[in-house]
Amino acid sequence: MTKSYLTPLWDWKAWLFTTDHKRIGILYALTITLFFIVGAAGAAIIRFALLSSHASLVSAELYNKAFTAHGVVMVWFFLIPSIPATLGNFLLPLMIGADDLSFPRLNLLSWYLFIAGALITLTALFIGGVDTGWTFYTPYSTMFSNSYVELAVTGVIVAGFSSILTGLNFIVTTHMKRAEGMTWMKLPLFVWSLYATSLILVLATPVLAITLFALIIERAFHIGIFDPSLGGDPLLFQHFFWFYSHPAVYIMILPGMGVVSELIAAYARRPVFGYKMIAYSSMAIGILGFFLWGHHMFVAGQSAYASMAFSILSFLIGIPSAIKVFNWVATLYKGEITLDAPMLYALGFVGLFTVGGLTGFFLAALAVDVHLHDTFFVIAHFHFIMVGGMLMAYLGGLHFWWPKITGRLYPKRLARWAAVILFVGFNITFFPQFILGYMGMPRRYAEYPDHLLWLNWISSAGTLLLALGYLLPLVYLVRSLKSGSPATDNPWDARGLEWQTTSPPPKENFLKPPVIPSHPYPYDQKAPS
Amino acid sequence: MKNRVPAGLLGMWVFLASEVLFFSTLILAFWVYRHEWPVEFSDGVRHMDLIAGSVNTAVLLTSSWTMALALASSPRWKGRLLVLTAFLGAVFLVIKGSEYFMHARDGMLPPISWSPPQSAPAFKLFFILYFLITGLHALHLSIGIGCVLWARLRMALRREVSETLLENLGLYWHFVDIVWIFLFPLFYLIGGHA
Amino acid sequence: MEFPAAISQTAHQIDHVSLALLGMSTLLVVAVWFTIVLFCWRYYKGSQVDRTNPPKKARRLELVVMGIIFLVGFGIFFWSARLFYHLTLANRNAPEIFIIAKQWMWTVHDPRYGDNINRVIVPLGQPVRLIMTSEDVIHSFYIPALRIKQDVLPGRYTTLAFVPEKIGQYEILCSQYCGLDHATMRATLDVVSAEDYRNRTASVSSVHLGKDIYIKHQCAACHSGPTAPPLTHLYGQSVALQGGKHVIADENYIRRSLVDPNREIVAGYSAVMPTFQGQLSERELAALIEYLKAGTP
Amino acid sequence: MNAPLKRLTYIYFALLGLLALTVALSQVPLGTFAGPLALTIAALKAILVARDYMKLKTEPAGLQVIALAPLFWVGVFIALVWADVLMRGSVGIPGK
Repeated sequence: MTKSYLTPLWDWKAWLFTTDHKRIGILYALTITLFFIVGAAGAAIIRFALLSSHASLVSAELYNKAFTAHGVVMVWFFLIPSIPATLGNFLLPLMIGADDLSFPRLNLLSWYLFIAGALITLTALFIGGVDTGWTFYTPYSTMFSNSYVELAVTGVIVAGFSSILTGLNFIVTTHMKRAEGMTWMKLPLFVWSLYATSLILVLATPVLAITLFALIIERAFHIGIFDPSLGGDPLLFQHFFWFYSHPAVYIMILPGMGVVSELIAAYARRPVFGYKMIAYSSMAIGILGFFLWGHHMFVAGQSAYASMAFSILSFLIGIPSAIKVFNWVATLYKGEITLDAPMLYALGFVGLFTVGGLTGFFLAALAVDVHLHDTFFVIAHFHFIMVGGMLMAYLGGLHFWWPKITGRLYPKRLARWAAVILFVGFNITFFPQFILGYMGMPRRYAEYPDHLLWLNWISSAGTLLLALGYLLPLVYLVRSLKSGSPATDNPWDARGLEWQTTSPPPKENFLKPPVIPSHPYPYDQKAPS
Repeated sequence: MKNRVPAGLLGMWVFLASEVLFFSTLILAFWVYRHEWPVEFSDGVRHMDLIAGSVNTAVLLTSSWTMALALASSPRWKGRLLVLTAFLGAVFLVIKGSEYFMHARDGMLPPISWSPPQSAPAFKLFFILYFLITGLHALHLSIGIGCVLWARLRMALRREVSETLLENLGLYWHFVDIVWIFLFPLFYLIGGHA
Repeated sequence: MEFPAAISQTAHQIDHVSLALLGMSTLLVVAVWFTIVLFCWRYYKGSQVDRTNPPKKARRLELVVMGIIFLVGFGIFFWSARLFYHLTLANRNAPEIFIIAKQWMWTVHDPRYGDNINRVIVPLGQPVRLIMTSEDVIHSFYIPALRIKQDVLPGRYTTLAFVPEKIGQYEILCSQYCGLDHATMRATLDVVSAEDYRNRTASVSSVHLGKDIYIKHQCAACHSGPTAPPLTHLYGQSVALQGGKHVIADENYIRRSLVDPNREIVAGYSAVMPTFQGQLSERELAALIEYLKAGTP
Repeated sequence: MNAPLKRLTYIYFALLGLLALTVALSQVPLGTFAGPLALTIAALKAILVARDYMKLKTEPAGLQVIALAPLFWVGVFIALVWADVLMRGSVGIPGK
């Protein structure tokens, strides 16, 4: 038997100084799980606080700090690195038949930068917290907040450099390290989506970094870059912030779309329907996603004409998204479907993403957004994309590739139950928030009008089920490491190159060169033996 | 492309793409504010030392030339031209530093020394952006100088210095030059004429 | 639990767009979910169905579906954009009420009827325009019953215009996070009959206060002579600036001219006016603007 | 000096010439044209440096695309921010 990349397993030096993309992927997975728990704790405080309409359970101060912590940690230290840095790191070289990324040491540096950034920000959150919201709007964040804004923002900047380096690494790897015969039109759709994601990481993150740097300077020295009383323009901060943060939404969802394309093909046992359309639509989302940021500013005092331009551009992003949903559903047609946990997550993704995407139309529609902006409708909308979409895809992908990563099988029945529980819990938690928003409950409200109490209770109750949906996989996946039955090289009879090597793969990924199929997703052919 | 371009070179270009967005954001901010405060920003431009700025631009252009020459020369000249390039970079920093010093002396270095000839907030904004942007540019240049000298040192110690590494040094150096090519008219020329 | 009443034409219209969107979304969501369930059931592994010749692509069907979605989307864009434009432009000349936001309260200043805290009184069936600014951070003035909101920024005015059509008291919320007590920064919109509105006792008239400020700061010393442009009937006029540009003398222009006089210099004059930034409060600025709008100086 | 080195030197002279031109032009009252002109000259200089010193001219098309792609993003970034900044207040209503 060949030595897997996991040996030696318990040598900490072999982990902390590794340049193996698979080990780095695992490092990311462990750390973001930790940060997810921190972020979830923030969410728990929020939902607990909102059981009362008069801030009688949690003080307004703690509440403000809780939603800021929740946002900052979840966005920058969970969602952004989630799929790209874990599954992406692990799978990208395997999927294109390479031995590693183009720059393995840079990859390790990315992880250290990420950890450094996370530690800095978490320090800020734990020594006193930040109360600005994750958006850090000026002049509140620069001239008025008495919390640890500089420190938190510094961590975000450092983590941003990690993002840029990861994106750079992925782009170069996709260009340079494809195995002989692995042409662009044979790339798995997950690789396409990672490429589009990397484009955003490389081109949007520097804008955030410099904007937040300017924010630190303004705050530390009380000199106006964005403060209107000193000649600055707070709307410029918002433009710059959203030039990053809107595309960042696609950093979070695009890799999820890639994972789902893999899962649906594997469990419908069919080549992906409309492969090219899905690939191109990923690129279209990656590029077009940059040009809609202004829909976060319809009521911010932005020019009405600019708002109209941003509105129509926002409607346009619906087209590539709809193309994806259309092709995913069409892939099921005449397939041979099994509903294992990964497939349940994938279908859950498609269903919830559809809801999340369509409610995006409400917010892109100018006059309607004037009513819904900054209400819980927005919260519900992006949680349908981020949690219902991204997180579902992440869990689905984690289950699907679990045998490849760990060499163990997960308990199938339990996993199906967990997926269903997560789906139900998610809807109970977040669907009422659409109604809350339309009824006029603003976001970031520690107290709210009494007549909104019931819906908030339903939402808070849903989180219990949601939490169970997260805890179950955490428990049984960890248990499977010891007690799960050993996995074969290709337990799902899947077709990606990663399934041609051993489970878990050897350090150099492939001991003999993988067989490149004649077309992507050859589920209509037998797997090469 | 896969077989014609080394991975390192592609990596550098992707990195520079990121840098382009980085500096564009700053320049865009400066440009928007100069639109909103034309009077104060013109005033700011008039407080710049046009001669120092022009000489500095020439110095940096010369350094780009010597860098390009170094990459195209025989090994014997390569080392010397690299040192010359780094030296020109250092000259730029010295001139820039003396300009900073003059501004500090004249009370136009917010927030450390601020007793300006005119008190409008936007005038201060001009100088904040000036120090922020040129400071970040100088930081980039310093990193460039450090890397060039490091490569030269390795050559002197007869360690391996790959062709790609030198090419990348060149790309980075020229990029920093291009950034300055745009900063120069923004801070020293446009609006400076009364 | 009840939906907030819609108390204006535009509020109803916004509800209509939302309903159309809801209808379209429901249709599509049901279509997608139904198709997923149908396919999963019909093509479940082991079921005896025809699986021969599965199509690889369906460009034409895809184009048709995308085309429909695009057209419907564009229709909704157009509908909502028109409504937005109307919302923005309508009632541009309506009588104004100044709103000055501050952590965490709303000062309401009706030029004809004096000041209030956290209470905006407006007449039924008549257009009203709110001119808003903030003394500290960004706030947002949100009236769910009217389905409208607008961010309130420091350093400049933003506006919100509407015609309330139902008597009653309605909630006003701050919807842009503004610090500790953001959630309690609420006010009441009091829609009263036109008669009740007129019968309110006027406190100190704003024009009066503005005049006092005008005299106290000796504005006339320059503005009635050759050194500075005359201010009589300035409001609403097009002003020619140095450099050939023109601006409409709206509230923001007058405000800018007071706090930052060198920014836009009237053609034919030189930059000699001192700034009044920090010397006049937002309340005083509003009063001065009212005085200039009355057209007398 | 061999041909490639000569070419690099000609480019250098061209750059210095453009520098002299832009400094000279800044002393002439050109009004609103001063800004666009100075930036055009800067762009010309940047093109020369990128094309010859950074050797973009001889790189494969794929790399040229990647090298120039960010300019597209910058262009849209600038255009859309200006769409707001220039048009603010243009409907004659404060804040719209």
